[in-house]
Amino acid sequence: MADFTYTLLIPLIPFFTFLLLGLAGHKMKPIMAGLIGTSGLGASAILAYSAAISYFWTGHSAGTPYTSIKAFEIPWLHLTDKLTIHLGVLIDPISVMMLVVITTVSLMVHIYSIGYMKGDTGFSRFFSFLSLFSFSMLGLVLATNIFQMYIFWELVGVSSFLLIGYYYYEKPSAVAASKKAFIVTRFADLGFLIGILMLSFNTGTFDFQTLTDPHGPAIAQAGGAAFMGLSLLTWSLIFIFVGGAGKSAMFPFHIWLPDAMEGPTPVSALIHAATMVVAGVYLVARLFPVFALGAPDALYVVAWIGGFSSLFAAVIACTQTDIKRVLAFSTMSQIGYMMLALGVSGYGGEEGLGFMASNFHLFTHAMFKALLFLGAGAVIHAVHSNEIGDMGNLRKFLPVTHITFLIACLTIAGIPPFSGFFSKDEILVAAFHSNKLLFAIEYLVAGLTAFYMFRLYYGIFWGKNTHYHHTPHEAPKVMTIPLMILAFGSVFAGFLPFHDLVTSDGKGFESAIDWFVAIPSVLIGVVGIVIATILYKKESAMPDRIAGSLKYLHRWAHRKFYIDEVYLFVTRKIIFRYISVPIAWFDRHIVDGTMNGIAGMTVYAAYAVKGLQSGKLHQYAFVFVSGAVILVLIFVYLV
Amino acid sequence: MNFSDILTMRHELMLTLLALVILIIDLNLHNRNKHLIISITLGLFFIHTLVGFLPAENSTLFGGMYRTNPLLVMMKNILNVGVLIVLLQSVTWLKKEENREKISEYFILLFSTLIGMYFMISSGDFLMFYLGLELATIPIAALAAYTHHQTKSAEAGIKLLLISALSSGILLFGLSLIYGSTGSIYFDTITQLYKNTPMQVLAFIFFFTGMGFKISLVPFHLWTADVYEGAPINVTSYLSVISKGAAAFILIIVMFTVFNTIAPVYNNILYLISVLTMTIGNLFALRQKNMKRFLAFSSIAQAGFILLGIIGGNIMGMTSVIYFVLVYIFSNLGAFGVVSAISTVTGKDSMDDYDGLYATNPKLSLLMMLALFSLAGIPPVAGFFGKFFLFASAASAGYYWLVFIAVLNATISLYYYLLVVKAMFINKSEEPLAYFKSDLATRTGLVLSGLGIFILGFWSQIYELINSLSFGIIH
Amino acid sequence: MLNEVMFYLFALVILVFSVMTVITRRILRAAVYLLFVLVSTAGLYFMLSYNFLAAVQLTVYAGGIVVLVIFSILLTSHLSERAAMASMKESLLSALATVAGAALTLMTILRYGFTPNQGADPHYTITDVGTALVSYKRDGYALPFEVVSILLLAAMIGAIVVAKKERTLKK
Amino acid sequence: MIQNIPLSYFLTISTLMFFLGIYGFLTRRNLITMLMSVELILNSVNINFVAFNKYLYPQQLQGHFFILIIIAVAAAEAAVAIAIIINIYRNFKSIDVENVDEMKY
Amino acid sequence: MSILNLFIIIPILTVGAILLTRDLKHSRLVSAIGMGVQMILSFVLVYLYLTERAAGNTATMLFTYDALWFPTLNIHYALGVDGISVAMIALTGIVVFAGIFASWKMTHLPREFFISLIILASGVFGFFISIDLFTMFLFYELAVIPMYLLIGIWGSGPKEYSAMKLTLMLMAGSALLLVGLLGIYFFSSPDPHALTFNLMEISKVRIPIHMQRFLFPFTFVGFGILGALFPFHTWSPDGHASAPTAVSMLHAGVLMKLGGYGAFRVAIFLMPEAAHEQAWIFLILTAISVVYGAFSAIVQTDLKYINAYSSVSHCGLVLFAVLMMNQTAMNGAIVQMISHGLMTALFFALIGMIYGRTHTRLINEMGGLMKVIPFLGVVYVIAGLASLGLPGFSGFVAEMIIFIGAFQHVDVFHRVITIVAASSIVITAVYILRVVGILLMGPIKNDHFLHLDDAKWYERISTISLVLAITAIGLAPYWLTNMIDYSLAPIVEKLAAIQLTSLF
Repeated sequence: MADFTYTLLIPLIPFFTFLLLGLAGHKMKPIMAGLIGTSGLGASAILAYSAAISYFWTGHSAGTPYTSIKAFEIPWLHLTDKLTIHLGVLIDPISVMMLVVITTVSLMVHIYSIGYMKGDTGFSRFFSFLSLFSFSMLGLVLATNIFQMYIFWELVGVSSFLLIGYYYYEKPSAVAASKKAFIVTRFADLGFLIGILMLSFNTGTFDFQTLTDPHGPAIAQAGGAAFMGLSLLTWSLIFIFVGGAGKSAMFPFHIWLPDAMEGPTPVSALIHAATMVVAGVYLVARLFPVFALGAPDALYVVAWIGGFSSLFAAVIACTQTDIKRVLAFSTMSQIGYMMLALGVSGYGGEEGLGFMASNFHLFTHAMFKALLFLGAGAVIHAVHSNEIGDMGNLRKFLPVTHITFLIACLTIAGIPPFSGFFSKDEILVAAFHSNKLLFAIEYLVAGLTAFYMFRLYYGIFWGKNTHYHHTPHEAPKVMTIPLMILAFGSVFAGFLPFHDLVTSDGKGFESAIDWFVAIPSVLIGVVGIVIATILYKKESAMPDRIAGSLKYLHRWAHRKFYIDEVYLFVTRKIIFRYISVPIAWFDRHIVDGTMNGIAGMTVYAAYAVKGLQSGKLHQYAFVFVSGAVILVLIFVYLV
Repeated sequence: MNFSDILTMRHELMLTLLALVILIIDLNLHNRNKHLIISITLGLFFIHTLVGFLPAENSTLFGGMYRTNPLLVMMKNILNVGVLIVLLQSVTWLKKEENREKISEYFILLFSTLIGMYFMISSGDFLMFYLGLELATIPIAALAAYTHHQTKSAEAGIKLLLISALSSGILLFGLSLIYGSTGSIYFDTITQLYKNTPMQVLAFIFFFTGMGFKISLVPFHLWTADVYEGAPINVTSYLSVISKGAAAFILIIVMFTVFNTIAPVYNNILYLISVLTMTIGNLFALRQKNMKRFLAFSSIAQAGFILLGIIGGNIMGMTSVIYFVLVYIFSNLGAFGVVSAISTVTGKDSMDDYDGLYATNPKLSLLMMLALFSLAGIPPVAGFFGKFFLFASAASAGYYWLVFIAVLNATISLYYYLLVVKAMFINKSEEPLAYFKSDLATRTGLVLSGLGIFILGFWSQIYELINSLSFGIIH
Repeated sequence: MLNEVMFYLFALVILVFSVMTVITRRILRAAVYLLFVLVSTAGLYFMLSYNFLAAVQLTVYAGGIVVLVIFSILLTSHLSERAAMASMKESLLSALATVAGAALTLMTILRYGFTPNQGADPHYTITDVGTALVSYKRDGYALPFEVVSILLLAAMIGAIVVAKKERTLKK
Repeated sequence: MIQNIPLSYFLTISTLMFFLGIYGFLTRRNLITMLMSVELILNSVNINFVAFNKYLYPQQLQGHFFILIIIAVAAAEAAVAIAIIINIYRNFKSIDVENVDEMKY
Repeated sequence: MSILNLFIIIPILTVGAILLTRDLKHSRLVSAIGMGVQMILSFVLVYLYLTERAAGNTATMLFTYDALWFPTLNIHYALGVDGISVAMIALTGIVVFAGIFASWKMTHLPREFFISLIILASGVFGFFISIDLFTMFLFYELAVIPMYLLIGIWGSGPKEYSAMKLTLMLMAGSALLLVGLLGIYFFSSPDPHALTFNLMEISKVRIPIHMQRFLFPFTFVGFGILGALFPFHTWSPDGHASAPTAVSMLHAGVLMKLGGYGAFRVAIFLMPEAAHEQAWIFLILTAISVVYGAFSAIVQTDLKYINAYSSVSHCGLVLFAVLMMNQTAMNGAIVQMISHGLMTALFFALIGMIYGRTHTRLINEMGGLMKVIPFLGVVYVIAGLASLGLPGFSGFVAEMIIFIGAFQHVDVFHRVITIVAASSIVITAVYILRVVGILLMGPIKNDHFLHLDDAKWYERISTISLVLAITAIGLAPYWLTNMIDYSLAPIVEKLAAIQLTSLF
């Protein structure tokens, strides 16, 4: 077994670039900062690739299962006799895969950002935050235990917050969006925390290896209904999943994701498409044996939440006009796919197809979704707007962007031989074998996906001949090269032998394309594309008519089914107005009022007894004598 | 009776002599040189104070009417030190034109009350006790009425005298019943014969009433504020510090040596009176604007605290009361010293006049603050220790709720003490009292009390000394 | 028998004139009634054969204090003047307090079984009294006797201080 | 002699006199009459002392001498009181206690 | 002579030296040197402590110094530290040091200001190094009283009212406390002639249970008032709002910790049976504190009020954890004290600096400050993130230890209430982000703000020293928690030895 200790450097290099840029960035030339950040990430990426190669291939004897390796671990915080939080590096198929994904996308985004953010104030700050994010995300995937994961989970959240809001801090909408993102995910993280508390209480460990050991104590203790017919383990996993759902923008925690698009586009590409938002999927995958073996009920929840979210998001995506938002909902939809795949999967061998498919899709999705976002970024860069309405017919001006964007659209639509086809197909197969209703939903979603992506594609690159103030021009090389690299990835990633590499139990299995499922899915994708072509390739009034005929559905979908409003109602009205304001009032007037009241009473009493001191000698004498008599009465006769 | 007996009575004899010497000198001095009396008296009294510290032994004279022991001598010494400070603080005031002709009388009256207190402390029977009580009261009434041109002064005098007459009447009635039931006026006999019968409880209550007047316990306290306000400031400080301190000493002696057989009864009485005194004293102090009245009511509340030590009924209580009184003397004299310095120089004694005092007279303000903190029982000044030991002694007897009430009252008292601090340090004033420099004597007096406030707490030997002496008294 | 009659007479005089003293509105008369009370008390002392005491009572109290009081009354009030009294409410309250006090006290005192005298009742001559007064042994009263003199001196000086006119102020 | 008169008679007289004195002190508004009430009180105490001494403890003269001292003190007290009262009269032009309330509250 | 005496001597010397100075420049220099030495001393103490432990010294208290003070009452001037107090001392050293620099420009009566501040600090130091209840109480009151002057003279807004309220409420707390302490004293030994105030001695004795039942509420609430226990916390918002910067820092930063520390060191340690019996009442109160404080903070508009309520919430968590009475939770409580001390001091320092520039503390009147005062803005964000429990900062460590520790409790009540308390992390995020969003981000609302200067060097010293401490704990909590753990062990053993009788 190879020594993987050096993988520790993969997160640490970005951390040091973060410190360097954070502390000294404002004194550097911007380009310098960009180069430092990028080269740091480049180094990480190289390490990640070499780790991947040595883990999957060179250092691995074929035919044996992949095992998880603790490459490094130090105690960080001692809690109880049993529980100690460690920080370490865990190398196993999914973490290595994630390393590759994260470093790749992040490197691309870094490179791209040098062009995209050029001339922007706070350039170096941006790069330091990017480094911070990369560090956190890498730390998250390498976590050896659930608590380390939680730590980096939070850090990822805050980096996202910083990148959304702190960068564009003068833009109120960005600030609001960042706040929303943070608070909503934080709320979900509370679930995560409670889940961790319950899990660690029941199992006495944080460690993933112990937890996920199919013969280990955690799974062995699973049984027994504790509350509402579900076992404690199930409950804790459901709570943990709440955290995952928050980060991964699953319904009903998805509301922050569209708003997060206020952030710079590279950020959206990196965080809100390719890496951070899949953390929830990664979390479930990480604990998959526990889910699958210990708490199938929890997995069922995962499947349904995933399935519903994918449909829900796809419907909304069809109606959005902000290109980044369309992509955001698409992301949500795709992550729903992944969740669903996990949810329908079993443990071990062929049973674990869903698990494999989910990770596979995660991998391919990272490529093409990053590509889409970066492409969208190039478009926005060219036209200075996010609205489809402001675009059209850009294919002449932005040829490279156009081609790469088209590749990405085809990939996501699941058209063979692009990578999306392979991963999505596996998911559909897994769903087909598990739950037909979910399978049907996913079919529908596949069609919708193709439709809205091509609606977007046509809206940007075809459609009406928009008049532009400045002639849009293609992005600089530094931006287009990442596009091309990612396009390359999107095209060919599908051929990776995932079923050998990333499986639920480490053992590879045979998996072939199930044409019975694949052909209809490709067809439905094509149908979606065709409809989109008809409606949007040329400017026409048809879309509006259709929208009009679907009156309520369209309006509801356009308004994202009013989930935001519900949240607003809960936070503004109920929490703010009906909880916080009364509590603050109560505190000032009742609690504090009581304290002041006691003081006031004392002073009042002081004035009330004033008359006793009348200045009149005979009254003094009267009190004197009565006092004596009363004392006699009490102590001689009453006591 | 031989010479050594004279040494035993040195406090009383020397002070009597001192008073006579002053009288004689005064008769032979020309009117212009009357102020010389001040320095002579101060010098002599200083010597008297020093001599008081000579070692003393247990001894009984006059067939038990006079007794002395190191603890009693220590009490007298404590009073002496207090009086010395009072005298130092009165110098400026005595030198005023209007008081010129009455300087020696001031001293003689003051000293005769002090002699009365000595006798009370040393008394071994109720006759000497009563005599001492009257000797300690009647001349003070004259002192309270000392300033002629102020109606308030005369009013203070008559209020003090008449209430004192009433109270000593009631006290005497009690004494007569005590005599009737035990057949003796000697403490040593009474304590053996005193029992918990209704009549004797009644007698005790009548007796206690008189003591309550002296220490100004509620409801026998109403004279206090008026007399304190009306009397000349230095007399007030004497009344509130020395007179009350002596009364506390005597009360504790009497309670512990005479009435200890009915302790279960008097503890209940003390409990009630103590709660009343602290609370009422505080309530009245709360809204006072006149500094003298303010200090009067605060000293009433302090008297309530003193009872906490007595209620313990043990050596710890005794020690803590004496220690508390010692601390109280210094703290209260610190406060009175400042009020006196200000009122003598500027004639102002309202709390509003103190606004912004720190800006003009920082040292006075600081001393005042320390003194008030000491009265409130705030560390690190001595009052904290005094209060703590008092509360501890009450707690040692199991009176936790009483301690709680007392500490709450201490908190209330902190409120009004802080009001003065606020006036001096925080409030802004258009016309703060102008800067002035006190004369040497006043400053010495202030410094002495300041030192006492600071040192007494940390200097545990003092507490230990008192404790070792108290030990002898009870057992 | 005579003793008994004398006692009741004195008792009657004491009580009646005590009441008169506190309720009459004429101050001078009050002083005179007080004198009667004091004299009757002296009579009681005689009856109990404390002759020296009775003599002191007559000279100091009746002769000294009452005269002083009368002088001061003459100095401060007009003879025709009626003294102000407490209002009805105040009087009632005071009466309530005092009656209650008297009732409680009497009840307590009278219920108490005073130990009756077992020994002989020695007869004291004025010499015995004089000896005791200057004796410094147990049951000797030399010390109080001396201290009273200090008290009287102090009271004298006090009275002078209070009452004397101030030259300085008159200027 | 006194065999036929019980001690309690003396005690009753003195107690009544005592409370009459107190009543006078409470209801009188003239400083001098208040002083006179005090004398009544002291006198009642004296009767107590003398009765106890005679009836119960005739072996010693403790009560007897107590009374002597009380009388002396009463005289001293009266002297100072009258001096102050005269002073008050000078200041207030009245010795009515109702007026002597310059200081209050 | 123990090193601990220096913690008393240095402040006295500093005060003495300040008395000799004439003006602001000198007095602040003297104070900075004095408190700098004090801070270094506290680090030295940590170092010495760790070396002692490493050398195998297993005594509960190290560096003990014991001088008999009042022999009759067996009152000692007794000093000694264990890992817990060492940690608290280090906290105090840092906060006081930062506080001096935060008040660098104190122009009104500077000498008096620094003297009062140092007296306050020495009270706190004294409290932490004492192991004699009397000395402890003395220092406790000594620490409280300068607050009156500090707020009254140098405060702002309704300062007289706030100062009075704060002082009186805290003193009322010490009234309760005094009763408790005296009760403990008189039951500190079965032999009435061997009564003692020494914590260690008393801990070996079992105070009769009926007395514990009576005394525990007194002691606990007494300390709890200073620890902002609901419903006795109302001095906190007003007091903090009116206090000058350094005073808020010290008060929230270290003075309130006296409450938590005492509640645990005295109330629970000495009266474990009653603590077990009555814990549920106070757990409910503290859980209310935690959530209620956080909710109240949401709607406040004054920066200081927000932070004050946040302190109520955070300090509530301290008492909450203490009451859980297991090693982990108590450890968390202490880490939380230190963490909150640093964070809140940092917050108050920043608020003071911002107020000094904008002359307002109302968040609605501000906006976009990040652009004009980036340094302060960044530090504010850091403080905010630390406060809402972001990993990498101390707050996270503390909260996690508390929640995990508390959740280890066997009965359901404790676990449910832990979840209730844990929910505060979301509410905290809400109010912190609300402030950050309004205050630092968005457009600049007032042209006057465009000309603001960023932090001066002394302000940087003040804030950076705090930030460093916060991150140091956040990144490497192991040494701190280990140090505390070691000293907690005997305490927890004592608690565990008691028969558990729970209401639920």
